[in-house]
Amino acid sequence: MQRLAEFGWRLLPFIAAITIWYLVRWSGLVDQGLLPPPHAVFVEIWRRSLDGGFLLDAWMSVRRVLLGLFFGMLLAVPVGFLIGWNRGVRRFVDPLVNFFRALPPIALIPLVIVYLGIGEVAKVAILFYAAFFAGVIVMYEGMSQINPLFVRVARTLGATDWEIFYKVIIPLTIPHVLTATRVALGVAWATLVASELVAAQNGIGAVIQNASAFFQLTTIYAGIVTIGFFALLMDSVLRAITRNFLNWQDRVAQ
Amino acid sequence: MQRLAEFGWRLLPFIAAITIWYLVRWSGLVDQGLLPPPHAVFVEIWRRSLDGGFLLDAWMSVRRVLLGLFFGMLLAVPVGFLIGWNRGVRRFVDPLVNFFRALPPIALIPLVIVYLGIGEVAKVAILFYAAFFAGVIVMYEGMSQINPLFVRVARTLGATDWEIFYKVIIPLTIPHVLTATRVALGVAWATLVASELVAAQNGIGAVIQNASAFFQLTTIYAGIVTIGFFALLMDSVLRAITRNFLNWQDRVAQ
Amino acid sequence: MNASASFQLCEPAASAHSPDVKVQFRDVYKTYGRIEVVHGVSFDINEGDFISLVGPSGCGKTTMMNMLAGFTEPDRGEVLLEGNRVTGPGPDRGVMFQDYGVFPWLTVEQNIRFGLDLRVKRGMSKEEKRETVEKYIALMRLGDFRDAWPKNLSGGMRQRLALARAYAANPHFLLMDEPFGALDAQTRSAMHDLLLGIMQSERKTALLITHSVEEAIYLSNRILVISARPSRVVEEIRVPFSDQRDRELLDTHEFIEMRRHLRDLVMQQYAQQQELR
Amino acid sequence: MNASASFQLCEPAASAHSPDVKVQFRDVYKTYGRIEVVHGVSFDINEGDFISLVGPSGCGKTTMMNMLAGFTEPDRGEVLLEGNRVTGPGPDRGVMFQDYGVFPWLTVEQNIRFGLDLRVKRGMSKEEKRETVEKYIALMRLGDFRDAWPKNLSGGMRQRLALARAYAANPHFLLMDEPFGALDAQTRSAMHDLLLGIMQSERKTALLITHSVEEAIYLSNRILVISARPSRVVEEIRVPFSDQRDRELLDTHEFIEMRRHLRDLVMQQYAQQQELR
Amino acid sequence: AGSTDPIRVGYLHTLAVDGQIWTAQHQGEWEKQGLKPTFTRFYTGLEIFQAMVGGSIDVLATGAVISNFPSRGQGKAFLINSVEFATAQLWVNPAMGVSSFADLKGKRIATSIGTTAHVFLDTALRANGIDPKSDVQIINQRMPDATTAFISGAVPAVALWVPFNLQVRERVKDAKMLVDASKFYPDAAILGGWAARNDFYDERKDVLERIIKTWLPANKELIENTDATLKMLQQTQYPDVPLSELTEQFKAEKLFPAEKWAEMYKDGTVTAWLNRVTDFYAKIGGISDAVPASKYFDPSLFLKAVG
Ligand SMILES: Nc1ncnc2c1ncn2[C@@H]1O[C@H](COP(=O)(O)OP(=O)(O)OP(=O)(O)O)[C@@H](O)[C@H]1O
Ligand SMILES: Nc1ncnc2c1ncn2[C@@H]1O[C@H](COP(=O)(O)OP(=O)(O)OP(=O)(O)O)[C@@H](O)[C@H]1O
Ligand SMILES: [Mg+2]
Ligand SMILES: [Mg+2]
Repeated sequence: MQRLAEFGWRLLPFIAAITIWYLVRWSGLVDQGLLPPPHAVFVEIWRRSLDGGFLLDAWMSVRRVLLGLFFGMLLAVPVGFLIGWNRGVRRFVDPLVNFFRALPPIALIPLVIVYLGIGEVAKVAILFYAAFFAGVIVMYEGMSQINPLFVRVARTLGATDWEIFYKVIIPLTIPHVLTATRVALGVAWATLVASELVAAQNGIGAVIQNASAFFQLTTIYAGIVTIGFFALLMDSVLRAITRNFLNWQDRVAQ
Repeated sequence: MQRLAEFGWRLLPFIAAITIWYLVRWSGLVDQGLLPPPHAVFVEIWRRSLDGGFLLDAWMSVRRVLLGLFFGMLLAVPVGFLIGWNRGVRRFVDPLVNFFRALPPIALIPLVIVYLGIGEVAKVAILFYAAFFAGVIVMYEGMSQINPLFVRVARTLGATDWEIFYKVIIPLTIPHVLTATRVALGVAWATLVASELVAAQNGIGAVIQNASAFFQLTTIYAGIVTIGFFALLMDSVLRAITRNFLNWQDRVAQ
Repeated sequence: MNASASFQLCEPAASAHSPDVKVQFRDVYKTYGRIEVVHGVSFDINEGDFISLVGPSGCGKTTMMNMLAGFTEPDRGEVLLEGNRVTGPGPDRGVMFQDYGVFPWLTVEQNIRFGLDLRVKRGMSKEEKRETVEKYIALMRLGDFRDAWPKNLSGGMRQRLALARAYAANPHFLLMDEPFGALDAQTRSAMHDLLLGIMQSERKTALLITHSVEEAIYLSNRILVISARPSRVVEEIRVPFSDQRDRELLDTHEFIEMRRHLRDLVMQQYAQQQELR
Repeated sequence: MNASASFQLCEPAASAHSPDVKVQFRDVYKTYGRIEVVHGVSFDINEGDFISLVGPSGCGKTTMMNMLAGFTEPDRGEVLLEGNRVTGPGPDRGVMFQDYGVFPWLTVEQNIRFGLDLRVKRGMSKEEKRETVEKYIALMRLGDFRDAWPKNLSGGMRQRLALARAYAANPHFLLMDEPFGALDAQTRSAMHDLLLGIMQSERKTALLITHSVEEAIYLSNRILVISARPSRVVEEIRVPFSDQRDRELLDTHEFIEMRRHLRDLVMQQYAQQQELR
Repeated sequence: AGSTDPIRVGYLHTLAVDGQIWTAQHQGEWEKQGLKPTFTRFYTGLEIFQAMVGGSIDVLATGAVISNFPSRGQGKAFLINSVEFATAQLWVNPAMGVSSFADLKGKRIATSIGTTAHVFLDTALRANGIDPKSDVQIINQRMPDATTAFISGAVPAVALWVPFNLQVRERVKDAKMLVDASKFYPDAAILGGWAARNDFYDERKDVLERIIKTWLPANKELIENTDATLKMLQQTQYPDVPLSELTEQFKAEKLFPAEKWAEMYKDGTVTAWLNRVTDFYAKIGGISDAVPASKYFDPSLFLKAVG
């Protein structure tokens, strides 16, 4: 009973959102042709999933996002650390990071196509780019908020720079790594369509592109809903995984 | 002398980047026709600025980014607070935020056109969307890391919920507001081109769009460099403004 | 020793709420995970009492105070404040925390003023507020640091700042968790006399947690000796001295006698805790 | 009082570095912003010394310790460690901080083990490390909490944890900033005896900052009385008791005499600081 | 050629561009010519060219941009697919006060810059005495967005290509097609066709010839057996597009038998058409030293294949 209620609570926001969607449609505020009804969208998702192609598309996109996110964070974490930790590195890298993180992925597509081609590498590279720059700044800011007392304590116990880094700084920045990863995850998904502009044969972004080429609004919505769904799922998994890393924190919101 | 050296240090990363750019070009790794030389790009910026149009474009883009960022953060801060603060709100809003923040701005353009047209409002709305969702998640994560001791102290002094909110939570989350704003700033710039896809009449994104329609690489690079420049500038201003809000913190990196 | 009427509180306090009983702990239990912290504690605090808790480190004193302050709920039994179950913190009970909780983003002056600028104090005039702040800045000798941030204060100064903030809010009931631990002996006695003065002039009730037996006797009218974990009240000691106390009291025979007695009691608890292990 | 040879150190210490002089403070000055904290302090610490600093709250004791630990640099003058200017912290000087600095992301056991798992201890065998950890868990009586996070410890337990961590790393030179402030009298004496034992058996050097005059006398062979801010060394007191000390010492006439003398000195400084305001 | 040669082909998924490709595949023509193509689908001609320039593909099939990149020295055109006869259309919304060219003055027209639609729009406006630069405001949008903008009433006019006309017709009941590209045929025509990467063109002319030989029978099949072929294409390649719609799209393009093309290749008609579009790109897109069609378009391979 308890669990059922819990489940109901979880669904509530989505039920509310879908209700609003219906209301907007029925209110006649917008041309009905420009806003497919929710059930049509879900039927579309169902239909496309049944024939299998859509699931493959979803899988391709999820894979790309995961790869981009993984490599992006793999680089963002140490670079964020270095910027926060070493004044020389900060001076040199910080301006470059702030320059490059603002560059729009779409504007980079011509360059990516030319230099990296049209394969998976190119697509993942764009997601990597987006994830890296979203993550690195959160990491760096988190880094710089560390209480120096802990570093001092570690030093007096004889920790080397490297030991301080991985025994003090890393644990203290885990919460920030989590934040950074969550931000990067969102940004990576949001960049997905742009990345699949690069000769997209498959992927949800490609499905959306494709549908746009024929103005199939229902399919576009189906693609958007699917992206949101997978993003939500990955975000939940991420939080579940990392929850036990944060037990030591005294938090206002548990 | 000191200040001159400082200035030199600041320029160094850019000089290094430009040098690498030249080297790549000269090395013949990429077709020379595909990578305009830096000086050509700067000449292009200069030429376009002289005839005035480019400055107007830049100004339009800066204005859009500023507006989007402003309204985005204006909403992200209280929503981030609410999610972190109130369990009911969190339950309801958090899943929606995680769903919507992953939706690609490009995929949303048709919807924006339908509901908001193709004017400034539509463009700013996309930037608002991007800034809001990038910011809110950082805010929320920052919120939830607050040490409950301070909340307790305030309660025993008689603070109401609202007083705790604006006298304790807000100051403690200022660093996170800064981080969130910086992240949102980057994301807003990165979304600029997408937002100007709504109807590329003016703005740096439009310049890039139009140039890519004819594969004018020098102009594309000029646009990209300009975006990076303004993003960097705004980021520096933001940090300078907020620096004194953080004096109270004991930070590892000063 | 006949000066102190010592007895053990075993049965729950009378359920009738007499008007000058301010607080009742009634058969309170608390367990954290596998570890039982509070085990059937019952005692009363009367209006105007200055009550001290002494006991070995980690026995559960802070936990008890937190229950009264409204931050923790008992697992069993109840904590009544003026006859009502405590449900949350309130400005009637000012708390000075063991780890200070000085607000790092406010200067010394702003920290002290914090409580005064809240809605609960809207009746107070501006002038009055200013004077209160000035008074405590001076009393805590933080004048040179009025605009300093807490990160730039010494440990003892931070403790004094937390005291100033708690006193300035002027609660009816003061809960203090080792409030003088980081102070040198002289500053400490100044603080003692200040506190006695406040108690006297403003008719407050106070609960003090301390490790200094001397401090407990000097300040309180009743002392509860708490056992090793899980904590029970081992003994209640009534301090027979008048409310007008000064440093000379410390050298009186009664004082020294009482100190010895109390030390012995605490020592027993300590020994017991060691055996438990 | 003839038991203590008291004299004021005004001129810089002799510049020759004699082999058993471990630390030299030479005419050290330090100012934070507008506030002068340390004003021309000079003293030596010899190999094997147990030296205590006592002085009013906020006078600059922690600042001096930080200079020796390598966290702060003097504005003028120099702090020499074995003849070399101190440039940074090192594992030769173990520090127990006033605000503990217990690592919140490690459990009690992991905190104690932290120092042992560092590169500097690679010579130590696994078994030895395990034993050391167990020993301090037992000595600090944290057995029930070996897997607890610091946020779930009481104030005194956190202090004991910080002590355990500092001792377990086994530095040659121990710097302790009010290490026993949050402990009850009994735990405190246990800690005193533990510390004396360690000093004795392992021939360490120690610097202790404390507000307890009694503690300073009981533990040290030399005591420096620090003046009100800006701090100078007002007087150095040599403690004449043998290295073998026990609680009975506290009741001897010499001890009580010396305590009175020291209290008077500190009191004077306190009064002076008050006048300064 | 005894062995099979792998080639990488980029294409646009629209009947006017890939009709022959899939017909040839259905008939097994690629294997017959010893070619093993991998097809990569793109959304704009621009991106195919970028990919080809970057070396990711060898040959491509596209629309009007065939006159853009090669004139910058990137790629060589060697085969013309079709004339984009009526694929480009200019639609206006009378409800917003535009029902003639005269009404367009001072109004906003949405289109995708640099595409077939843009080239056509430029021609159409000039032919009606409207200066595309000063008299109207051309708004650059991706075609789905441009269509959406028109339907939702954000712009009163749109220059589009099929199949976007279907949505417009359906959603904006009184929308009016002002003109389509056929109006300017044969003076001006927008061609779609094939181009090869420069080095590929230099080294593998034999492969290009075989591509042409693959294309020839497919083109023939499309022209002579239209209904069946379209049905097959609908089933295999355009499952989302109803047959009627596909037929309509087919009508919007103009295919010629090989002999007719050969004639036009020879007498310079094709070159002239290409040049006209190239001039447009040179002017609008700021190509300096544009390579003329006579240099980037090589009719010889086709003529050789046709015999
Ligand atoms: N939130 C908590 N979770 C788990 N255990 C806790 C928690 N708070 C306190 N404890 C445990 O309860 C016991 C009593 O803690 P408490 O802080 O009340 O002790 P104390 O008497 O104040 O000690 P001290 O004099 O050292 O401050 C300790 O063993 C502590 O570990
Ligand atoms: N980082 C700093 N910036 C500015 N002022 C500081 C800083 N650190 C210490 N001070 C000031 O220096 C003085 C001495 O501080 P210190 O911590 O050394 O005192 P202390 O003798 O240890 O006092 P306590 O016994 O209260 O711990 C104080 O007035 C303090 O405000
Ligand atoms: Mg406590
Ligand atoms: Mg100190």
